[in-house]
Amino acid sequence: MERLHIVLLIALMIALALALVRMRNLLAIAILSGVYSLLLAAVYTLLDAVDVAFTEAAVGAGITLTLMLAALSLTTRRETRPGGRAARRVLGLAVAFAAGAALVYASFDMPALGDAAAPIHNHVADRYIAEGPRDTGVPNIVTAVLASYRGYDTLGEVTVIFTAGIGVIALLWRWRRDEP
Amino acid sequence: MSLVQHLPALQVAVPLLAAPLCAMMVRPRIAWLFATLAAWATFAVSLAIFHRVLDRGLILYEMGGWAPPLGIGHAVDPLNALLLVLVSGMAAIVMPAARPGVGVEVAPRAQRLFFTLALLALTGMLGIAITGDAFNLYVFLEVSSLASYALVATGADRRATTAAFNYLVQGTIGAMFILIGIGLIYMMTGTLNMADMAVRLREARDTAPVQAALAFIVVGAGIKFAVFPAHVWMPNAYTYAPSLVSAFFGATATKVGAYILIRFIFNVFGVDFAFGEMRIGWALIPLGLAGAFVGSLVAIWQDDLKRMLAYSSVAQVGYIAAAIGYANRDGLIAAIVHVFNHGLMKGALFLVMACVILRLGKADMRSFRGLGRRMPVTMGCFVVAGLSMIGVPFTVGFISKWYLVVGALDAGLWPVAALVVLSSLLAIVYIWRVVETAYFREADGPRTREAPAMLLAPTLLLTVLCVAFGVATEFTVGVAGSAADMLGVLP
Amino acid sequence: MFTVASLLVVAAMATTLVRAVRGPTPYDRILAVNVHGTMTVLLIALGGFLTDRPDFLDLSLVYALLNFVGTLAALRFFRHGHLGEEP
Amino acid sequence: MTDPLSFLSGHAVQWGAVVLLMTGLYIVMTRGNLIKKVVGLNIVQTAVFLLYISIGYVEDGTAPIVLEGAARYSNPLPHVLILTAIVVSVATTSLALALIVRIREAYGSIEEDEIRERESD
Amino acid sequence: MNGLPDPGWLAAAAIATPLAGAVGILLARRRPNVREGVSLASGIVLFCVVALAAAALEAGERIRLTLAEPLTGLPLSLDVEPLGMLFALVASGLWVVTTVYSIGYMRAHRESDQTRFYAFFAISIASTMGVAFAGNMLTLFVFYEALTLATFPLVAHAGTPEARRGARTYLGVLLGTSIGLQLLAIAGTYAVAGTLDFTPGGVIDGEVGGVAAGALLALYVFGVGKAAIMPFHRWLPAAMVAPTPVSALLHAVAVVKAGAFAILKVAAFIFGFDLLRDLAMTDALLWCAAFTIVAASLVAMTKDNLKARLAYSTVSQLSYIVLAALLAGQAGFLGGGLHIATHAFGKITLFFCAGAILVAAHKTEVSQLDGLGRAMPVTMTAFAIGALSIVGLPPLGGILSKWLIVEGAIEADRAVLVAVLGLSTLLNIVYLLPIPVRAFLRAPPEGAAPGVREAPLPCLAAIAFTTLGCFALFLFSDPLIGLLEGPSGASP
Amino acid sequence: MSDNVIVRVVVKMLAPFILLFALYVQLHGDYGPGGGFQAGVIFATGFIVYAIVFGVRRTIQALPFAAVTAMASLGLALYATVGFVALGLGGAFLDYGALDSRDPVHGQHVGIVLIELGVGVTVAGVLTAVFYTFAERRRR
Amino acid sequence: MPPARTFSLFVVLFGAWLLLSGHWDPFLLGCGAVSAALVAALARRMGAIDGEGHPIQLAWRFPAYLPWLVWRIALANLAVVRAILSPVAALDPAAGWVDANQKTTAGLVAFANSITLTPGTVSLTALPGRIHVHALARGELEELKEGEMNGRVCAMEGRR
Amino acid sequence: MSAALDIASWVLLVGGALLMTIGALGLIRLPDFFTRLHAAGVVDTGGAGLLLLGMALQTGFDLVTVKLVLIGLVLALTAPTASHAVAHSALLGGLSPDDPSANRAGDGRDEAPD
Ligand code: NA
Ligand code: NA
Repeated sequence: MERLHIVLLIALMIALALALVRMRNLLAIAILSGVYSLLLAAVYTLLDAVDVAFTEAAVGAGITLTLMLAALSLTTRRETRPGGRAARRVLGLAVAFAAGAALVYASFDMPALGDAAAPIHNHVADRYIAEGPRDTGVPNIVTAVLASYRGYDTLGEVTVIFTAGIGVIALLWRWRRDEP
Repeated sequence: MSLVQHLPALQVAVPLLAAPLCAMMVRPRIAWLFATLAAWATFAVSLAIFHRVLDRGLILYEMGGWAPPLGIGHAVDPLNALLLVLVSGMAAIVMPAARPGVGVEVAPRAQRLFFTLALLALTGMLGIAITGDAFNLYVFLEVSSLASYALVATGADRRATTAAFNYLVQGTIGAMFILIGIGLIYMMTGTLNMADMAVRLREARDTAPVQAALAFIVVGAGIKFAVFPAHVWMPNAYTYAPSLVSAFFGATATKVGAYILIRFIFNVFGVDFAFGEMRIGWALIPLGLAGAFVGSLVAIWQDDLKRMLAYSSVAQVGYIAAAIGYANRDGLIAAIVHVFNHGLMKGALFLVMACVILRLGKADMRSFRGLGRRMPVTMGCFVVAGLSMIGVPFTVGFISKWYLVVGALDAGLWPVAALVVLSSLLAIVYIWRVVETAYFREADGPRTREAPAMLLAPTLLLTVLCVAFGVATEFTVGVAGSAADMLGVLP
Repeated sequence: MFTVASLLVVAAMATTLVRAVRGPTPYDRILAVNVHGTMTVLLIALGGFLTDRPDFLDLSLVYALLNFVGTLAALRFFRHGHLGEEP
Repeated sequence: MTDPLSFLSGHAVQWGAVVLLMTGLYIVMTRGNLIKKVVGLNIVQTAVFLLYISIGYVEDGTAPIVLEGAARYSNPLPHVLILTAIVVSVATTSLALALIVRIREAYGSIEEDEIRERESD
Repeated sequence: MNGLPDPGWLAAAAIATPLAGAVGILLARRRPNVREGVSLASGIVLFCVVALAAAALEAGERIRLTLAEPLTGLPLSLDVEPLGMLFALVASGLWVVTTVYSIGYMRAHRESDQTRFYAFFAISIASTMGVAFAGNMLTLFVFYEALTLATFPLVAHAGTPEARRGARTYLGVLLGTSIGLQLLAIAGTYAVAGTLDFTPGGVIDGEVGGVAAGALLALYVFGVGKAAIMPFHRWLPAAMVAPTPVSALLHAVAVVKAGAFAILKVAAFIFGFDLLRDLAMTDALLWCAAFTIVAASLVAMTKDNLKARLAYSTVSQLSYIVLAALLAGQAGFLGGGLHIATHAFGKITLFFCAGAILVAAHKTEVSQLDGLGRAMPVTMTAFAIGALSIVGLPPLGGILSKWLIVEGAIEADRAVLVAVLGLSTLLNIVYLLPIPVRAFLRAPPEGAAPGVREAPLPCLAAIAFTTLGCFALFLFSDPLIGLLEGPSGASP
Repeated sequence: MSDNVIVRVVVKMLAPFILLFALYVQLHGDYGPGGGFQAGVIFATGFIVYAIVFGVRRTIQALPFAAVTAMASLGLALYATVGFVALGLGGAFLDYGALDSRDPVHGQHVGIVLIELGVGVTVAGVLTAVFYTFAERRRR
Repeated sequence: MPPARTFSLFVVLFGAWLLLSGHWDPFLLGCGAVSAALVAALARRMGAIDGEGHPIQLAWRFPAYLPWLVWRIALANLAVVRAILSPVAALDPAAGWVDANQKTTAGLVAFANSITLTPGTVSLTALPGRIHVHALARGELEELKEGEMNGRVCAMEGRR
Repeated sequence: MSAALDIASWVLLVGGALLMTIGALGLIRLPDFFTRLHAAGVVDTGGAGLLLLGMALQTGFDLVTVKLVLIGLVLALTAPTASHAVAHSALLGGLSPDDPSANRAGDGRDEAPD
């Protein structure tokens, strides 16, 4: 029965995304994109991805929103030139539809949602589930995979956030007194 | 295990650990020295790996002791060994030169962050090149990309910020497409290890998700690789970035995109599927040639020479894309060799720009007047590297072009060969405008001196390499040949 | 039982969103978003029960905390136009 | 594919993700406001994440945290991957916002068209 | 080789000598006398080296050497054969003469950047030697390109807008044709034949169909832009902005002959005469050459500028050699080869004279030369002799090669071509002979500046030498023909 | 916002709890959802909410900018160092099993705790630093 | 900021840790102690430990106040639900000042939040001595002005 | 556990969810910002409280209940504070409880929906 919830929540997300296309008040956009990520967190919970939901909630509501607001406070609150030229709109539509069409095409051969026979559940993941807690002594298999089996990815992930931090500081921190 | 066996891990881990350490070194000089040493150490590791790969073929390394596909592995073969040498070599050459330019452009207390970002970009590119895991590749792709965006934005011109932003947007879309592609393959195979993917894809190949995956990865890598018409981010990014950043990225960044394309097309999907069933050659060759023409033509009209070089890169990327599209041995050799060779020449040319900008503040056509006499060594380097760009014999450019043409002919694509040489003629125009201005027009700007030795030495070194590898090619062509053999194309 | 309750909560969330999108004042939006946050806290908790893993309430707790922080950030921005300046 | 209804419910989440992806792409490509572009980019990213998480879901499974008596777990690997990807997206967003602030300081605007106009002055 | 050095090194030394000279010139840039001394000395040494090599070749030695192998299976190699030896002898011999002439000319003209001038001149000669001794088409191409690039600074030497424009055309056409067409032809040859070695009888015969071979041939003929087949001849008149010594040696001898030489090599050693005779494309290209011969002569008639007229004359004369090569026969090949030498001596004389006139009288137009014969009798006499050699009057060298080419045309049953050659001779007379005639027979114009004297002595010495050479070629032609036909002669 | 008593008092009460919760999430990632990244985010949020109400200056006084940037670096360095230590102890890079030669599973656990700590410290440091950076920038 | 309060905060935090954790092995207990200490120290640095930030004095009598508050909230909920479901024209919102006799800031906050927590009334501004309240129905405002809630919160503060 | 507990928790859950829905409805229906504030109160107190209680009844007394209580505490602390903060800011931002028409028009910084 979770499926109905999931579909409804995704429908809400789509409605919200479409509303974002048209809205011009940037503050409202920032706040609503926080809501958007919250809905997503709920969907993740229902899809059994609790760790991901946790992260999405923390990030979307905690960090992204705050940073967006901070950026808005340093820039502006309204989109003043909405729409853009027709050519750009046509190009945007074309790209969006091309990507969408490719994925919809792909979806016809995709395993259905929740299909336990799908290849991804029967090649590597089954071994994580079977051996992960024993190999690492960690009952949260996500943590086991994240920190140990694919700990190298996580090292990369930390490097990514570190890079962004260094980048932001290098770009915005006022190094000299005379800087604004 | 001896240290030698850990080389593949050290290749990434050394610059990775060096980055946070560098960020903590408050004194700019120390940070720079440290970053330089780290870059050299990384280069040494890459040379050792290269040597070992030539010695014994494929090298595998299991991160965390978990054997792939359970864990993440590094896999080095001649193809990425060469890329590792190129990337870390460029860093080792450019990093020492970074001090004079950075000292002018970046506030003293922020300089260590500049070097940190450079190390991170290096880490990211090496990670992409060395990893055997598709998702891990995406992670390191983002490491290098984020560092690149930030580095581009440190350029002095205000347009650097918009350039970096556009780079970020397009780069992120590209990365997302790659991520979708990886996800679709993962969906059908259950694995993220590229070698394992290749094996398991043989059964799942004719499914719609795999076909879509190929499309997404080609488009995504195409954006990172700046293949026409997805090149839009590149000219501005390389124009307004600090010159040394342009030198490093101009020589390496798009190459990494090419590598991703080659790796996925040939290793993961396989030639038969990619070229036989999906016919991506039909996209790569026309787009590559279009890029070659458009890039060169636009380059001709540029007054800002960094911009000219950036557009020239659009053209060079076009050649690589087209060569991949031939799907034969000579084409692949052309692509791989050109990845390396173009790195050398573009690196040298951007370093020349760095020299000129350091002395004259900008690198437009006017500031080049009479420069042949005032900065003879710098301009000498420009001429030689420029000749290489044109593809004159005795330079690396000629070697690349030779394989580009022969590969096309081997594939029975006479018109393509003709278009390749035709478009390469345009390089004469844009390079020679500069040469003529520098040597046969009188200077009307301020008096100036030759660039400092710290900047001149790497420029000269790269220029010499442009010639050296144009004569002695067993290193480049030989390795590219064995890489091509390994990638399973027909001779 | 959780299903019915959670579907009702989803419906409430959808309704609240209308206010968040329509405004008209920024305070209406922030209020709606804050209420929406409370609903989500409960929905996530219910989701834990729905999927038989009620020990994921940490997630709800996090969100309850962060929802508050977000609301304050938005208000702060409105009053001062800047997050950093002294009050 | 035999039962259209189950096919529908089996792919609805994926299609939802596709619609989100398209919306996000559309925003990125057509909106000139840089903040809005970033929002669009975030939507694109979330769509991809949703796609990943949806393929990791197992019917009648539970979250991949060891539980007495649980027979089936959802696939932890997509979760791990998307955790990493979310971090990447935060990183990208914060860097993008920093760039936007710099752009605003340099040009007095964060609208693409206005920036272009001011560039040509 | 019983203790003697491998004669292959002679070929390498022929390239290295001028390069070393260039280095020496750069080192001596602050002391003009030393610099010119180095230049002259390296010219003399080079000639000796080439002469030694010629002797070795006569003695039946195989002079070959592999320099490097940048492309697998495609080495950069030198392999001396008689035709190349003839070219090298002419070019290196005339370099000595031209150096002497340059010293007088450049000093009298007070040119700037003389160091750059001499250095690139030396590099150009080195490249020419490379072209002459190339062992395969790739090597020839490599040195051919080097020659283009090394001559660019010489053409652009003056740095005036006009010079820059001329140099741009020069480089554009030469690099454009060589990279755009010739390289394609080379790659195509390699793709079908798997080798680029110069092989008597050719390498692509039997490897490829007629259409493809024809296409390749066209790519070669037009791709060797230095052979100046119309419409790719524009660079040659454009190059006349260069100082006269450059025009004299490079654009009457080294550069243009490198083009004609390359065509001869391609015809004989890449295609082979048998294949060539069968190709329909050969016919078409013959007509192109014939057209160029006539059309360039006609254009030459309209030019009042002396150097421009000489340049178009060169365009016309180069097509003689191309035509000779495409005749695909023994006589034609011989004639073409000899024409490299005979035209070289004739044309360099004319250019030397033109330079002398410029230096001494500051005149550049034909119409300004009235009565100049009285002030500069030696120069104008030499001009007359050079012109007559090109027209083909015994006892001057020109008749020799021209006759052999006519013979080749007859051999090939191409009467029309014989007629073309005849017509061309008439046109030669029309555009060349009026110059000395005006100089000697017309009165100087009213108010002409008095005090015009002969050119500096080094110039006159050089002019005298080449003029005598025109006679010598006729009188002592046997060794040359012997060289081309001789035992080691690789004539096809 | 500190002129609003209600907000001021509630935030003063809540901020320590948020920080504690962050540390709880950090250390219980093994057993339930959460881990270093989430903990880092929440930790940073604790400071951010404080800064929102009491101003950045006051927050920076409590937790200086140099300290948060150092945290960012140290966390990443800690992670990489664990990798190197494993390598030094005879395992592969990041092979935590090598951290305890007698009980690899315990080694794994130690390694996981350490690297999660590295993640948390870096994320908290970076996000706080980024927030400081934005907040300290003056509008122009 | 007396050390006693810091220690009290430490104890409260450690208690919260134990409630959250549910794992009672020595390692995690140790972690809990260290965490609580660290946070207490940080809170001290931040100046968050004072009568406002750590109003431990209110906690003792809070249980006595709670049931009454819950009951008030329940009633108020019903009232507001009725208001929402009835026609808009029937609404009679009002705003006005209510006396607040708490001696401490924490007490004032408790009163103000109690007002807000009760549906139908919202505190708009809290000042020492009085609170500006908005009510959905005029009757609610009048009831607040009568001061029962005010008195109960004051009682929770105790006498000092 | 008994059926009675089950029924009780069912009633609490559905009741709480209904209160949430009604609160949301109020958010839509009520005419201006200040009246909407009270609808939010229903969601934060009645809705959240009943739902938490209903869930708590489902689990008996264990760690889950503790966490539910903690959530309740946090909500009880933050929800009114947030409502108050919004209201206070609105007041400072120019909205007036005495002139509802002004509140519908907005404060000039944020216009009608786009
Ligand atoms: Na975890
Ligand atoms: Na209330």
